Amino acid sequence: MLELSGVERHFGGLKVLQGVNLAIPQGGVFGLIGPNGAGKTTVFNLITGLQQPDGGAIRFDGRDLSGLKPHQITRLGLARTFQNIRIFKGMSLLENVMVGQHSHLRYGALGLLLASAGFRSQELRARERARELLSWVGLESQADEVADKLSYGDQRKLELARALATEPRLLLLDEPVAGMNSAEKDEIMGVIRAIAARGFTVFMIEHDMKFVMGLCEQIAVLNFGQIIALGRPDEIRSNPQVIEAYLGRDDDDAGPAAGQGERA
Amino acid sequence: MSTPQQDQSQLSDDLAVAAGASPHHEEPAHSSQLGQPLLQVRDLRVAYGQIQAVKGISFDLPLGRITTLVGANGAGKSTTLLALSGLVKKAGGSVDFDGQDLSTMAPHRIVQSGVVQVAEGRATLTTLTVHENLELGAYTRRIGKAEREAEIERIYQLFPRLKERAGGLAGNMSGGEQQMLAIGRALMAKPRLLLLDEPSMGLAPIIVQDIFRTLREINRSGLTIFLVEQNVRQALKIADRAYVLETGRIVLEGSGQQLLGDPKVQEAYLGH
Amino acid sequence: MEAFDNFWAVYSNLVLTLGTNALLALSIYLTLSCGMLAMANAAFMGIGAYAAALLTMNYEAPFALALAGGMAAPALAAFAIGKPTLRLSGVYLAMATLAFGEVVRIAILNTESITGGALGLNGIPPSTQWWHVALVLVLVLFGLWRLNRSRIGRAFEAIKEDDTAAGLMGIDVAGHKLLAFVLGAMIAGLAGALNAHLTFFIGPNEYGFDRGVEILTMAILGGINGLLGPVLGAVTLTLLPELLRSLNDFRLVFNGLILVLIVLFLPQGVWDPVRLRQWFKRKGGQA
Amino acid sequence: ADLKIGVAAALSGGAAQYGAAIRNGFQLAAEQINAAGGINGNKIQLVIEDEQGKKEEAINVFKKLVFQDKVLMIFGPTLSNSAQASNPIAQASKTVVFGTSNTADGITSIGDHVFRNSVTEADVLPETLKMAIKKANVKKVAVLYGNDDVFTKSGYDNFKKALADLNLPVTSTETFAKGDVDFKAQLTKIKAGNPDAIVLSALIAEGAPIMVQARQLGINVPFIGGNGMNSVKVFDLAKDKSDGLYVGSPWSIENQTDANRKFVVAYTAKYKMAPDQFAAQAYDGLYVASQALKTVKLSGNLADDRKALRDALPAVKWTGATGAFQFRRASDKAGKPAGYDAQQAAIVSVTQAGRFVIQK
Amino acid sequence: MLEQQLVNALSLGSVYALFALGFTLIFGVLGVVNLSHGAVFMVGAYGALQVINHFGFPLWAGLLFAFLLCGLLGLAIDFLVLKPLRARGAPHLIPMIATIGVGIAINSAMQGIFGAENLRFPAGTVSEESLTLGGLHLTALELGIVLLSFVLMGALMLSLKRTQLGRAMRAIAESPKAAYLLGINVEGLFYLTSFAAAGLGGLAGVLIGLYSNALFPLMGQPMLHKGIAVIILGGLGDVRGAMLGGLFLGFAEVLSIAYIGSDMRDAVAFGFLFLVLLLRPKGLFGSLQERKV
Ligand SMILES: Nc1ncnc2c1ncn2[C@@H]1O[C@H](COP(=O)(O)OP(=O)(O)OP(=O)(O)O)[C@@H](O)[C@H]1O
Ligand SMILES: Nc1ncnc2c1ncn2[C@@H]1O[C@H](COP(=O)(O)OP(=O)(O)OP(=O)(O)O)[C@@H](O)[C@H]1O
Ligand SMILES: [Mg+2]
Ligand SMILES: [Mg+2]
Repeated sequence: MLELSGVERHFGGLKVLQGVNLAIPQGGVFGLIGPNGAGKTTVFNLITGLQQPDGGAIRFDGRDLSGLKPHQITRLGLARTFQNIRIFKGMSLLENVMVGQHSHLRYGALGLLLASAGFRSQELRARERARELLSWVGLESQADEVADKLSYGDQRKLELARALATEPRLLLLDEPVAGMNSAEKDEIMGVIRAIAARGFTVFMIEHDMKFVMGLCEQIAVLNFGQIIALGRPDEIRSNPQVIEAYLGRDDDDAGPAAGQGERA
Repeated sequence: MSTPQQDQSQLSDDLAVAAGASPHHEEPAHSSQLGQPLLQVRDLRVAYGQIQAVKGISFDLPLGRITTLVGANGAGKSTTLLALSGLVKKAGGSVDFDGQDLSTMAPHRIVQSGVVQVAEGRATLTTLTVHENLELGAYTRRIGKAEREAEIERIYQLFPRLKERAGGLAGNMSGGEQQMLAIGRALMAKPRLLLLDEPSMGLAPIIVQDIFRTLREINRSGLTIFLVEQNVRQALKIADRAYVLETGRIVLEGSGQQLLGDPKVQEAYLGH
Repeated sequence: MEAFDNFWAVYSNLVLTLGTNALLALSIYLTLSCGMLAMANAAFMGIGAYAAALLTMNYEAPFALALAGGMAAPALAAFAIGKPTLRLSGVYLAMATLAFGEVVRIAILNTESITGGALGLNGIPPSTQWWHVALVLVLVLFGLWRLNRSRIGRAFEAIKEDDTAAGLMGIDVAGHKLLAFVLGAMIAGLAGALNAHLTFFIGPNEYGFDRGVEILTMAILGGINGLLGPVLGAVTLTLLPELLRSLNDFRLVFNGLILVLIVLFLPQGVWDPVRLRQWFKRKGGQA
Repeated sequence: ADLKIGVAAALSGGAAQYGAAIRNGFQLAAEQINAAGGINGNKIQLVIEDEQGKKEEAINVFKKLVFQDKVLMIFGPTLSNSAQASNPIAQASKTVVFGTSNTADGITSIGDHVFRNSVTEADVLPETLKMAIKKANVKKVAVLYGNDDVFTKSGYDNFKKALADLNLPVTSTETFAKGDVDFKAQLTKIKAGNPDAIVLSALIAEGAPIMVQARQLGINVPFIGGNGMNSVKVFDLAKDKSDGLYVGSPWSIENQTDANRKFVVAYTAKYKMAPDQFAAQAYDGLYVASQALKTVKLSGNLADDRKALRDALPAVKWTGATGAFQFRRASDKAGKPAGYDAQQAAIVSVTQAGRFVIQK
Repeated sequence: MLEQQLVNALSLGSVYALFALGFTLIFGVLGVVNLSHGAVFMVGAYGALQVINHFGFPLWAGLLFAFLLCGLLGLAIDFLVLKPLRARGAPHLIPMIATIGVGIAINSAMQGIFGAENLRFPAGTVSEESLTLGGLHLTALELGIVLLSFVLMGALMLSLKRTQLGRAMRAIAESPKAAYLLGINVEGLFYLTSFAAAGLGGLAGVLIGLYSNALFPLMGQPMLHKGIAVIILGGLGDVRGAMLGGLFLGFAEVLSIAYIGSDMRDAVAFGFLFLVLLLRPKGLFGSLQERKV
């Protein structure tokens, strides 16, 4: 459903992405891994319209995304979370999620001013939906708290709920479990599985191998701005190039992928 | 271009030197005995307004050892570290560092006395270049430019990725690159006690391995380390001593190996 | 009743100034609530005042029409400069909008045949009645209150917190910023139009830098966490010099110091619901 | 009983230096009048309020004076802009408002309760120009004025008209803004036109530096100044660069009439500084009003007393610090009779070695 | 005439730059648009005037006195107003509003004490005769202002760019928390900055007061307006930018007087500022930086 062909991106003289080709099929969970600074987040930035590619094309459901503003892309059914958490800290959890529903609320200026029936029912439905999404990630009990007070891990969950609120068909997650412990990772893994099961397609960046391998049907590996490998988790795990550049040979007991994959 | 996948032992040596574990490293004044407490925390309490984040914890950091503090999100780990560095107000308790009382000291004095922290979220200076960040790492040390540059060169050998981007603004670095920078910068201060808040967060597996390996190396050459981690398995593996923090209280303590084997820990933090 | 008549005779103008100042504070509140430090409100007020006054004086327009003109003219100006300007952020936006204000002021100074230049416009009929101001204030407050409780209010707040993230929530960031800017300009223009018909005279220097800063100060001082803040800020800042009248030569010294003290000791501004609630709780607890 | 007279003056803000001088003038006059037994045995009680030089404040102050303090009449406000806004209040409440410093056109067309003894520049500037032409052989001039201030701008308008009437060519017209510190760019441009004199409509804070900087650029032609330049401050501020400034005004510190000498001496003794034109006009203003008050029989009914004062005022003739004075009826926009302007002869003087020298 | 106008522009630009240096410094490090800087500037002029008038100080001593007096005033403002606001982490608009209050209080207090009249330095404090070089007129004072502003800029720039102290100041400007973690005495440097910036403001007050020859309580306000434009043009907090911004504004004003008409001067200057900001949103010399996502 999402297709990158020959995507280039430079920062000054630095070629961050060089001819990246990638196709994310509908349904399931797709992973993107690679060393720090390989350009993974940049891929997300290009897809969501925060940055423009210097070459190549990005298509979503066959539609060229070039020149579209972030909000237009979001309205096409794409949503994301951020590597450095970017929730709306001054707003309550519920409001955070309701912001995500912005483009799905349709009432005119008049309806708004007069608090028409349509206005009220839509607002009510949005509120209920927001509570439901918060409960998916296990934050419903804190719905009216200010988001700033959440711990790091909970902020990530909130970001996830907020992204879901835009009703995306494709969800981009940039390191969704960074800073979480394994119990929480398991929880999030469950949430993402549930999301995927509901028919959302998930495209995810993550350094935690246990997490990635456990969730993804397919994984692409980016190194120095180029895709160096693409395949099922077990293929990736044993790819010597990937081990060399990314996974490393863990001399600890648990073997390469699982051992150091506790977190990252 | 070089990848971090270089000669590991070479790297660790460099790191050890960079961390100030070399022979010319100053010896601590009082607790010169390995294993004697370098830092003693008693009944530390911190509150944010009404919320009690740390509710009276006590622990020791033995000289030359790695001590780790693990716990769930929001348990109060980062708060504890910030309190040690004097960045959040303590509601009570005492912190004794090698005979000095840190609990009333200004943050910059704490750093000057040798307690250096790599904070959560990295706190890199985004508007300064990578190189300038490293230069500032040595702020508390009155050393000449030549010496400083030599030490920065060692950090670069440790993280070649940083050398490639030396003149770039730190804010433009990828998440992982910033993490490397933060650690490198802390080492530039030649700490006597290094506080690390989730140093492996956001790093590629291969770098994580490097970091844990090098932490162990620096430690072997004499640096005392206090490590806060959610990567519990790794942390416990390298730790001499470990504490488990839950909602602001220490609920378990023991050696790293003991806790690794503890069923409660396994259940709560190590997963399957 | 006579006491009231007397009071009204002396203070009617002050009370009405309170009203128009409250409108101005609300106009900048609107852009602040969308995360923009836009300081063109003084200029928009001026454009509104001149447009309305010229309509009344040269075309003998009915008052309602003059007010409408006083809203439309600044709205158009805001729309025209909004698109390029609102890409700026923080102090840079403040500065660009201040610079726009200066350009407007100088344009008024140099179009003497229409605006009277530095001499201003004299003899504007005093058509503004107390209930005009009251009605307008109530309507604006109501409109903003409704806005705040809708998706648009949430979008403004989200943009204020983090406009990149807001854009990725499907919010048309540029569009909403422009909306806030234009609405703010309309309210400021309305305040200008009402004010012009209250004081017989308007001149270009009333709408300069100092007025811009004063408007901002009213809003911040009152607190921008809700609608009552800017209104209270306007009240405070308008009444303070009157209350300090007896201090004569040194009254502005106290005026300044009180400003500092409010900022120091009322972190959220004069209107701070959280603090008030705590305060009442404590009181209640004692009782 | 005391006679309550309101004074609205700008005692703080940018116009405070005029407001302060005006207040001094009134206080001096009130003191003298009261010391001499008051008016028909009644003492004058001044109610002085600060209007900050802002129109809203002026309105507030006027309302307070009219309705709360219940004064017989009001002096002020300091600036013409404020007067445009506040004088209608007095007019509507049938209270005399008497300006001593408002020179802009149209103030007295507000209504028949509006008086002023400040001579408008329309009357004075042609005299100043003629004298300068005569004495300094001026054939063409450059013009420099502050274009963002009512006072200097209306001064310029009057200069412009007078220059046109006199058929005097203008080499260039330049402007500056309040608060500028550097005028060399304008002066350099003026210098290039080689004028015989520079017509200057400025307040002293900018006017004095302009004279200094002109001399520094090697421009040594005379200056012809408006009302704002008529102050001994110019010697203080421009020091040895102050020579060659022509100013015209009914009042000059060097005017050696008895009334003026008495005023200058008393003022200097009381305030430890030399008076300026603003002080002199305020001083005379209160004397003019007191002449009218002497003829009024106070009834105790405020409205009646105010009306009586209003009716008595136009007939007053008085010779004070500013010389012989009487009122002249002004008309409103429609040409119907309105308030009262001042009718006075102007004295033109030129600065020489730190003094104003009256030109004949 | 063009040559003379260029000289005029240089000296006007230096006047603006001189004022803007302290102003931009305090923004650069404390992140505060200090709207009391105009008042501090005025206090410097009045302070020097007092000691020169009453104690017969020579000019250099007057300058030194103004520097110290204003430095202490800056410290007091920092200690009493800015520090408590920092301690509670108030967003940057709040200290700006507080400094408006401080400015009003200082301006009105000075007016209450010294009156609203125009004052000036005694004749002969500096020579007012101009040096004539090949038909160009320039006073010693102007020359001094031009040189001093360049020297001060150079010194500030060197110390900010090349030294640990300068790097530390930039670190603080970005994140006091990160600076603390590096062992930087953040509060100490805040004080130092407030002292130095206000001291520079005082120096500027004396020199510009000498230049215009008219001191009055509100003399700082018009300067403040221009100063804001200057530091924005140059890129906020950037010392070199303040200098270049000052010169840019000086040249824009003088050349528009010379070739467009003096009544369009401010329109041209501010129109330019408006345009510059649209084309370069961080000022002429501010570094454009993309935000990391
Ligand atoms: N705005 C920018 N200006 C200059 N260089 C940039 C910019 N943004 C990113 N880069 C560089 O591009 C490279 C790729 O960055 P990116 O954030 O995409 O990496 P990443 O793969 O997400 O890494 P990580 O896993 O550490 O998050 C990095 O070297 C980074 O320094
Ligand atoms: N600035 C703050 N204001 C209010 N509460 C805070 C603040 N910072 C942290 N907290 C609260 O204090 C508690 C402890 O937070 P802390 O950041 O120390 O946890 P942590 O153990 O480091 O968690 P994590 O693993 O997510 O980093 C949490 O409940 C958090 O919500
Ligand atoms: Mg990334
Ligand atoms: Mg933490």
